[in-house]
Amino acid sequence: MRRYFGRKLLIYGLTFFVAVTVNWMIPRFMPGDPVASMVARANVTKPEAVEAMRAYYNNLFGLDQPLLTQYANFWGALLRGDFGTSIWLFPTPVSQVIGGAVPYTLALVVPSVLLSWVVGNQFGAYAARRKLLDNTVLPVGYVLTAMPYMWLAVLLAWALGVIAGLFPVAGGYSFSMRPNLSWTFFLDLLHHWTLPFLSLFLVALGGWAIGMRNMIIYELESDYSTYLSALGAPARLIRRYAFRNAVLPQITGLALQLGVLVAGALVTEIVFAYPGLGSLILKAIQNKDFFLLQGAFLFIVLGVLIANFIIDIVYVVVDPRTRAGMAGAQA
Amino acid sequence: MTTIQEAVPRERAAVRREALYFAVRNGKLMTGLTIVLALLLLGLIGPLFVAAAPNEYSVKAMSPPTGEHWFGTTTFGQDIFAQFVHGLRATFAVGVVGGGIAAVIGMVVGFVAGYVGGLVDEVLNMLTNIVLVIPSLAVLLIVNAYLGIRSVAVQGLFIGLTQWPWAARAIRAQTFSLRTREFVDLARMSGSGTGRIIAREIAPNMSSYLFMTFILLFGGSVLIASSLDFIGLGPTEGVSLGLMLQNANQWSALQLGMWWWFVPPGAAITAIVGALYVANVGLDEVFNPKLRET
Amino acid sequence: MSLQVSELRVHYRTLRGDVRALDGMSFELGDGEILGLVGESGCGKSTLGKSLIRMDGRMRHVGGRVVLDGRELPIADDRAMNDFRFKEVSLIPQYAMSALNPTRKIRRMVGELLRSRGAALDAAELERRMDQVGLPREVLDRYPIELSGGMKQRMVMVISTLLDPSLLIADEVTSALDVSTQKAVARALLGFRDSGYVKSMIFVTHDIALTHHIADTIMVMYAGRLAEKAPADALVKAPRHPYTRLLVDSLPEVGVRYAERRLEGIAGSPPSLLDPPPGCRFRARCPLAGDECAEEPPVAEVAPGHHVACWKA
Amino acid sequence: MRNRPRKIIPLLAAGLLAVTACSGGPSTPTGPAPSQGQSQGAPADADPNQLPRGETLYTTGTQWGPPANFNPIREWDSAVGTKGLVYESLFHYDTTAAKLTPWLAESGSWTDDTTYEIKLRPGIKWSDGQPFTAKDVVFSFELGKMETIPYHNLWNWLQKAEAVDDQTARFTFSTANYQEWDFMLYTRTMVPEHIWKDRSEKEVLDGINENPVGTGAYKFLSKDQDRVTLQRRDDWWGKTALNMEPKPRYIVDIATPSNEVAMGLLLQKGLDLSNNFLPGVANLVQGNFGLTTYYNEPPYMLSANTAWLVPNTAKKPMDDPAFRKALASSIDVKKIVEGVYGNLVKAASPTGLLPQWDKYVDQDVVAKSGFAFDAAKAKKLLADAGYKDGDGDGYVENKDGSKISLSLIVPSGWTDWMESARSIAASAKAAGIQITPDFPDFNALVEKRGKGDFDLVINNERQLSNSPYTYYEYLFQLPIQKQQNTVNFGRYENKKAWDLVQQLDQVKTDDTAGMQKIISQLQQIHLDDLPVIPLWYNGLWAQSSTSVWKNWPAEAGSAPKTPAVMWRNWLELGGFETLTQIQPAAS
Repeated sequence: MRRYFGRKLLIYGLTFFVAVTVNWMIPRFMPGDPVASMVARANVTKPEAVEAMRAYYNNLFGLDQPLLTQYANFWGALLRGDFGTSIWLFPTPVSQVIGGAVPYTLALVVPSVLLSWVVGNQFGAYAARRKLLDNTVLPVGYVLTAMPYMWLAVLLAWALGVIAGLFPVAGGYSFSMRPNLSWTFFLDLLHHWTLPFLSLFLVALGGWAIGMRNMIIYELESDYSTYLSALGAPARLIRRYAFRNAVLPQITGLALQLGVLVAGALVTEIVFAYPGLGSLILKAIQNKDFFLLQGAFLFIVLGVLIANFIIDIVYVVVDPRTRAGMAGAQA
Repeated sequence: MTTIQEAVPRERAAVRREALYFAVRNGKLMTGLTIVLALLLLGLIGPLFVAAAPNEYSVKAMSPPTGEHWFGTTTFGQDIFAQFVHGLRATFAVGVVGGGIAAVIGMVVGFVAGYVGGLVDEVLNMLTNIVLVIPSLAVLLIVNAYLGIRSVAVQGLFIGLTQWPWAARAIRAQTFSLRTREFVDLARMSGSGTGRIIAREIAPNMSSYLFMTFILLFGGSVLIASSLDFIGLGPTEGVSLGLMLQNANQWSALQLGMWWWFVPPGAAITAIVGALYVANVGLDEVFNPKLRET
Repeated sequence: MSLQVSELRVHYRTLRGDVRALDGMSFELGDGEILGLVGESGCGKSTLGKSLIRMDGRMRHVGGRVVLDGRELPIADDRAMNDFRFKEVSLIPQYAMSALNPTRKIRRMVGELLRSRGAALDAAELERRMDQVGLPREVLDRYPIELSGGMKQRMVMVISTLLDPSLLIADEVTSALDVSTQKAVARALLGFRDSGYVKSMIFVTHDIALTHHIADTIMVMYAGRLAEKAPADALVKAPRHPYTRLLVDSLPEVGVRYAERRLEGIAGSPPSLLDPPPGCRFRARCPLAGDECAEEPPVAEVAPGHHVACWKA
Repeated sequence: MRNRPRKIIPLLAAGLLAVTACSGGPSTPTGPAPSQGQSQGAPADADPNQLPRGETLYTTGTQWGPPANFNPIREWDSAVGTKGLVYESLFHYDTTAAKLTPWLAESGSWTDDTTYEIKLRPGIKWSDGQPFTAKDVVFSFELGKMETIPYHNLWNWLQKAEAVDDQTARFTFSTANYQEWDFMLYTRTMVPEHIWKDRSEKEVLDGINENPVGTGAYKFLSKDQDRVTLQRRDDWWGKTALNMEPKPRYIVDIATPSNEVAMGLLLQKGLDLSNNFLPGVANLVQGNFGLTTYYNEPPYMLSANTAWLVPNTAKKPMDDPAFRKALASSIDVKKIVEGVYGNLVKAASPTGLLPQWDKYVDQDVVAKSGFAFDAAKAKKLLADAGYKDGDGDGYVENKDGSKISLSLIVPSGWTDWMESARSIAASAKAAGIQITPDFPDFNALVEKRGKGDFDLVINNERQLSNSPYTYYEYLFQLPIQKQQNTVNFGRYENKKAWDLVQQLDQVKTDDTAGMQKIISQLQQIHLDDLPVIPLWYNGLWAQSSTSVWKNWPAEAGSAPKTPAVMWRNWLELGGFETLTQIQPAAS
C-alpha cells in the first residue's frame, strides 16, 4: 500500500515539477516582450517616462537577472505561494486574481463532473442491452458527447437566455446584486450557474453514458454474469454486479477525463462570461499576461493532480483487487 | 470514453472475412461511416466546385441561404458554403495529423513498454503517466499562446503530442497480454528481433484495436482543435470549422439572426465526431462477437 | 430415470445459416449415474450441456424434449427455466476460474446469490462442504483474486451444488488444471454424488481416460449425434463404434493425460454441420465405411445399456 | 430579466442544492463590499444588496477584467469611474463647443505669458469631509516630479506650482506650452494631499488605492471579478455649484464580455450602455430592439480616433514619399467601411483630423494635395516614380529591380483589423503593390513596431483631445529613439514639421487663427509626405438601450450632444455630462 501510494506520489511530484519547469520556460523563449507591451498600453506620451517605467517593471518581474537565478527565484516564490504580479491587472498579485475566480470554476466543475458521472453511469447502465433505449436515447448521448462544448453553450445561451429569457447570459450573479448571505442571493447565484452548468453537464453526460453502456455490456457478457445466469440468478442481481464492476474503469476514466472536463469548463465560462478561471485565462491570453497565465495553469495542474490522487484513493477503497494486489496475497 | 476489448488472436483470414460480413451488416458502423465519408468527400471535392475563395468578399453580405449561396453569407459577404467545405478539409486534416501523431507515439511507447518491459517499461510508464495527468488543453493553451500557431498542421502536431498517453497505456496493456502468447514465443525462438516481432506478430494481432484507438484519437483531436480555434488560438492561416465558429460568435451571428453562420460548423463537428464514435462502437461489435446485439 | 432426452435438436444461428449442433440426440440418465460425455471440439457436447441449463442467445431449440424427474424442462423458455436452474439443474462451468464476481467477497456473493433464489445461506452446511473439498474456511472472506485456480474451481463446485440439484453438468471442468488437481476434482465430484449433493451428473470432457475414472457410463458424440453410449468399462475396453475404437486406440496408455493430444490421430475432419451429408456422419473418416453407410444408422442397443449408432457394430 | 423565471428557480434550487452544498458552492466570492462610508449619504430606503433597476445604470465596454486598482494616476487601467466619477479634474472639455468647462476650478487664466492662475470653487470637500484646497492642486501636479509618473514630462517646462491661498493656485512656466497645458488641465486628476502625501513613488504609481477618497459624484460601493458598482454621493458639491446631478443612483460597470454576450445582455435589457465595438449592431439599431446610437444612420457613432496605415519610412520603398502616395491612392477605404465595419465607421479625410477638428482643416491644401482611392492614379504614380513591373508577375519592383513584398502587421485576434488588412492587401494588389497581411500576437507586434522592424502597421493610438496639437505630436515627434514606444512609429524625420508642432504648442488656445496658420502648414507637410495614411475614423462606440434610461445623446432634436461613454479619460470629455442628462424611461 505504501509502495503504491509512494509511486503515485512520485509520479505526481514529477509531473508537478515538469509542469512548473515548462511553465517557467515557455514565456522566456517566446517572441515579444511582455513589459514592452504593458508599457505600450500605459499609453505614456513621453519617451523618457517610458524608459523609466520599463526599467522599473523589468526589475520588478526579475527579467533582468540571469536565467538560473530566475528559475530558482521562480521556485522560491512558488513555494511561498507567490505566483507573481499580474501584468494585465497590475498590481494585483496573481494569487489574488486567481483566488477570486476559483470558487466559480470549482462550483461549475465539481458538480458538473460528479453529477454527469453519476447520472451518466446510471443512465448508460440502464440503457445497455435494452434495445429500445439503446437505439433511441443513446444516440442522443453520442451527439452530446461529440458536441464542442462552446457550441452547445452558445446555443443554450441564445435559446434559453436571449430568446426565451429564462436565464441570464452573463455573470456569476445578477449585476444588480451584492454578495450577501440570503436566500435571494443564493437563488440568484444558482440562476446564473444553471446554464453553464447545464452545457458542461450535458456534454459530459453523453460521454459517461456511452462509456458505461459499453462497459456494462462487457460485464454482462463476462463469465461471472453467465455463471450467475446459469444458476438462475435474477437479472437484477447480475446487473448490480455488472454495474459495480463497470464503475471501476469508469473511475479510471474520470481521472483520465478530468483534464478534458476542466478544459471544457474553461471554454464554457468564456461563452457565459462566467467569472471563473476560463474567462481569466482568455483575458490573460489576450493581454499576454504570462504571470497570470502561468498561475492559472499551475493551479489547474495542481487541481487535476489532487483530484487524481483522490481518485486513486477512492479506487483503492472501491476495488478489492488493487488492495489484494498490494497486500501481495497471491495464493 | 469507449473502451476497447482485448484483441484475441485467431486465424486472420477467417477473422477478416467474418469481420467484413458483420461490418456491412452493422447499422452503427455503416451509419457512422456513411456520415464521416460523406463529409470527407464534401471536404475533398467541395473546394474544387466552389468558385469563391473562402475569405473573399462578395457583394451580398448577411444573406440567408439562397440558391447562389447555399449556406448564406457572413457579415462581410463571405460565402459560408465555401468556408464550410474548406473548413471540413482543415478539420479532417487536424484529425488525421493529431490523431495520427498521437497514435504513432502511443503505439511506439505502448509496444516498446509492453514488449520490452523492465526498466524501459518503468521509464516509459512514468513518462506516460506524467503526460497523462497534465491537463492537455491547459498545456496547449500555454504553448499556443506563447508560440502562436500558424497552420493546421502545426496545430495537429501539438495536439498529437499531448494526446498519446492514454493510447500508449492501453496499447501497453494489450501488448503485455500478447507478449507471452505462443506465437510470440515461437517468433522469438526463431530469432526474430524485437522490432520485427512487434511489427509482424503483435501489431497485426491487435490491428482492429489499433484502428479503433486511432478513431478515438481522431475525434478527440477534432474537438480539441475546435476548442482552441474558438478561444482564438487556432491557426492564423486558412479556414477551419472551429475558426468559423469563433468568427460567427465574435461577430454575434446568432444575436443578429445569422444562424446559418453559426450552426453549420458546429453541427459538422458534432456529426463527424459523433459518427466516428458510433462507428467505433459498431467496429467493436464487429470484432467482438459477444457485443453484437442478439 | 432421472433424465430423459429424446430427439433433441438445437441449432446455432450463424451467418451462413443454421448449424445443427444437436441433430436428434436421445439418451437417458439414471438416478445416481455419472455420465461421461466425450467427443471432439464442435461435436455438440458443450451444446448439449448448455441446452440442459441455459441456451445462449444464438441457440435455438428446434425439436425434442428433455424430461427431468418426470417434469419436462422448458429449455426454450429462458424465463421458465429459471425455476429449475440451480435447484434442479446446475452447472460447473468450463470457465470456473473467472466465474466468481471479482469484487465480492465469496461469503457475501454466495449469500446474495442464495437469497436471490429464495434460499437461506446455511453457513454450517456450506462450511462442511468446503471441508469436504479441502477448502479452508477463510476462503469465504477472501476475494476471488486471492484464491488459486484450484481453490476457485473447488469453490465453484461447492457453490453450484449448494441447493442439491438433481442434475449437475460439469463442463470441461478439468481441462485447465494439472494432472494431480484433475484427479482431486474428479474425486470431489464423485464425493458429491456419493454424499447425495447431486443425484446425477453429466461430465463433459474430451479426456476419455479421466472420464473412465469417475463415470458410470460414457457417451461418445460425433457431429451432433450420439455415436456410442455404454458403461464406462465396456466402452473403453470393448468399443463397438469405429470412431470410439479410434479414440480409445489413440490413448497411449490409460491414465496418461490425453487432453492436449485431442483427436488429431484420426485423419480428416468432421463434416460441416451447416448442411451435413446424409447417412452416417463418420463415413468420410471411417476405415470400415461401406455402401450401407450412405443411410443413416439407427441407435441400436447391442448389449444391455450399450447403444451404438453404426451399421458395422 | 430576473423576474420571469422565479417559478422555475426554486425547483432547480431544490434539485441542485445538494450539489452546490457539497461542492462548497460559489460561496460569497471575494466581495469585500466596502462598508465604510456607507453611513453617509446612503438613503435609508436603498437595499444595498439589490439595486433597484430603475435607478441603476448598467454599462460595459471599458473594463476588460476584474477591477485591478482604484488609482487615478493609473488612468489606463484603473477601475471604471476612478477618474471622472470618484476623482475629478480641474476642468472638463466640451468637445462640441471646443472649450474648457470649469469644474473643480471656478476659473483659470493666464495672468502673464508664463503664469497661470486657478481659482477654486469654494466649499468643495473630499468624500472624507476634509476641504479641497489649492494645496491639493499643487500636490497633485507635483506628484509628476516623480520620474515614473506619466506626466513627469510636464516638469520640463513647468517651473513652479504654488498655493497662493486656499482657493488659488499659481503655476509658473519656463516655457508656456499653452496647448499642452489645457490638455493637462482637464486630464490630470486631483488627489487629496492629506492621504497621499506619505506615499512612495512605487505606491503612487502601482498602489491599488483601496477605498479611494475623491471629490466626485460617486463612490465605489462594491467590486467583484466581473464588475464594479458605484453609488451616487448625494452630498456632491456639483449639485449646488453646477446645478447638476447625475441621474443613476447606482452605476454598475460590467467587465466587457465577448460581443456575443454583450449583445445578448443588451437584448435582454440587462445592459443600458455598451461602449464596445459590436459588429453588426446597425441591424439592431434599425430593427425594433430599443437600441439607439448617436446617429440613426451611418456612421451611427461619433468619431473617437483616427486609424492610420503607418509605413516604416526608414525602409525601402516606404522611404519614398511618391511610393507612399501611390500606396495611399491604392487603398479602397470605402470597401473596408462597408464590408468590414458595416458602415459603423466613417472614411477619414486625407488629413485624418477628426470631424470635431474640421475648422482646422485647410480645404485649399486638401484640394491641392489630398488623395483619394483611385487605382489608376496609384498605378500612374508608381510608374512615374519609377516603380515598374519588370518581371510581369503583376507586382511592381523597386527601382533597382528587386522585388517589393511588404507585410502589413496587425495584432492577431483583432478581427476587424485583420479583415481590414486583408482588404487593404487586396486593393493594393489591384494597383500592383504586393502586400501580405500578417498577424503576429500583440506582444510581438509591439516589439516590432517599437524597433521599427516592420513594413506597414495599422495604428490608432491617439484620441480626440482639446487640440490637433496632440495629433501632430503623434505624427512628427522627434528625436527618433531606438525604441519608439508610443508615437511616430513610422520613424518619419522632418525637423521643420516638429518645430512647427512645438510652435503650435506655444500658440494660445483661444488664438484660432494662429493655430490654423500653423496647422495648415503641418497639413501641407503631411499630405506632401504622407508619413501616415489616414484610413477611417474609429467610432466612439456607444449603443444604448432605451428600456430603462432615455434621452440618450443623439444628433437629432433636443437630445444631448455629449458623448455617451464611460471610457477612461472620456468622462471629462462629456461622458459625465451625459449621465446628468439621461432620464429614467419610466418618468
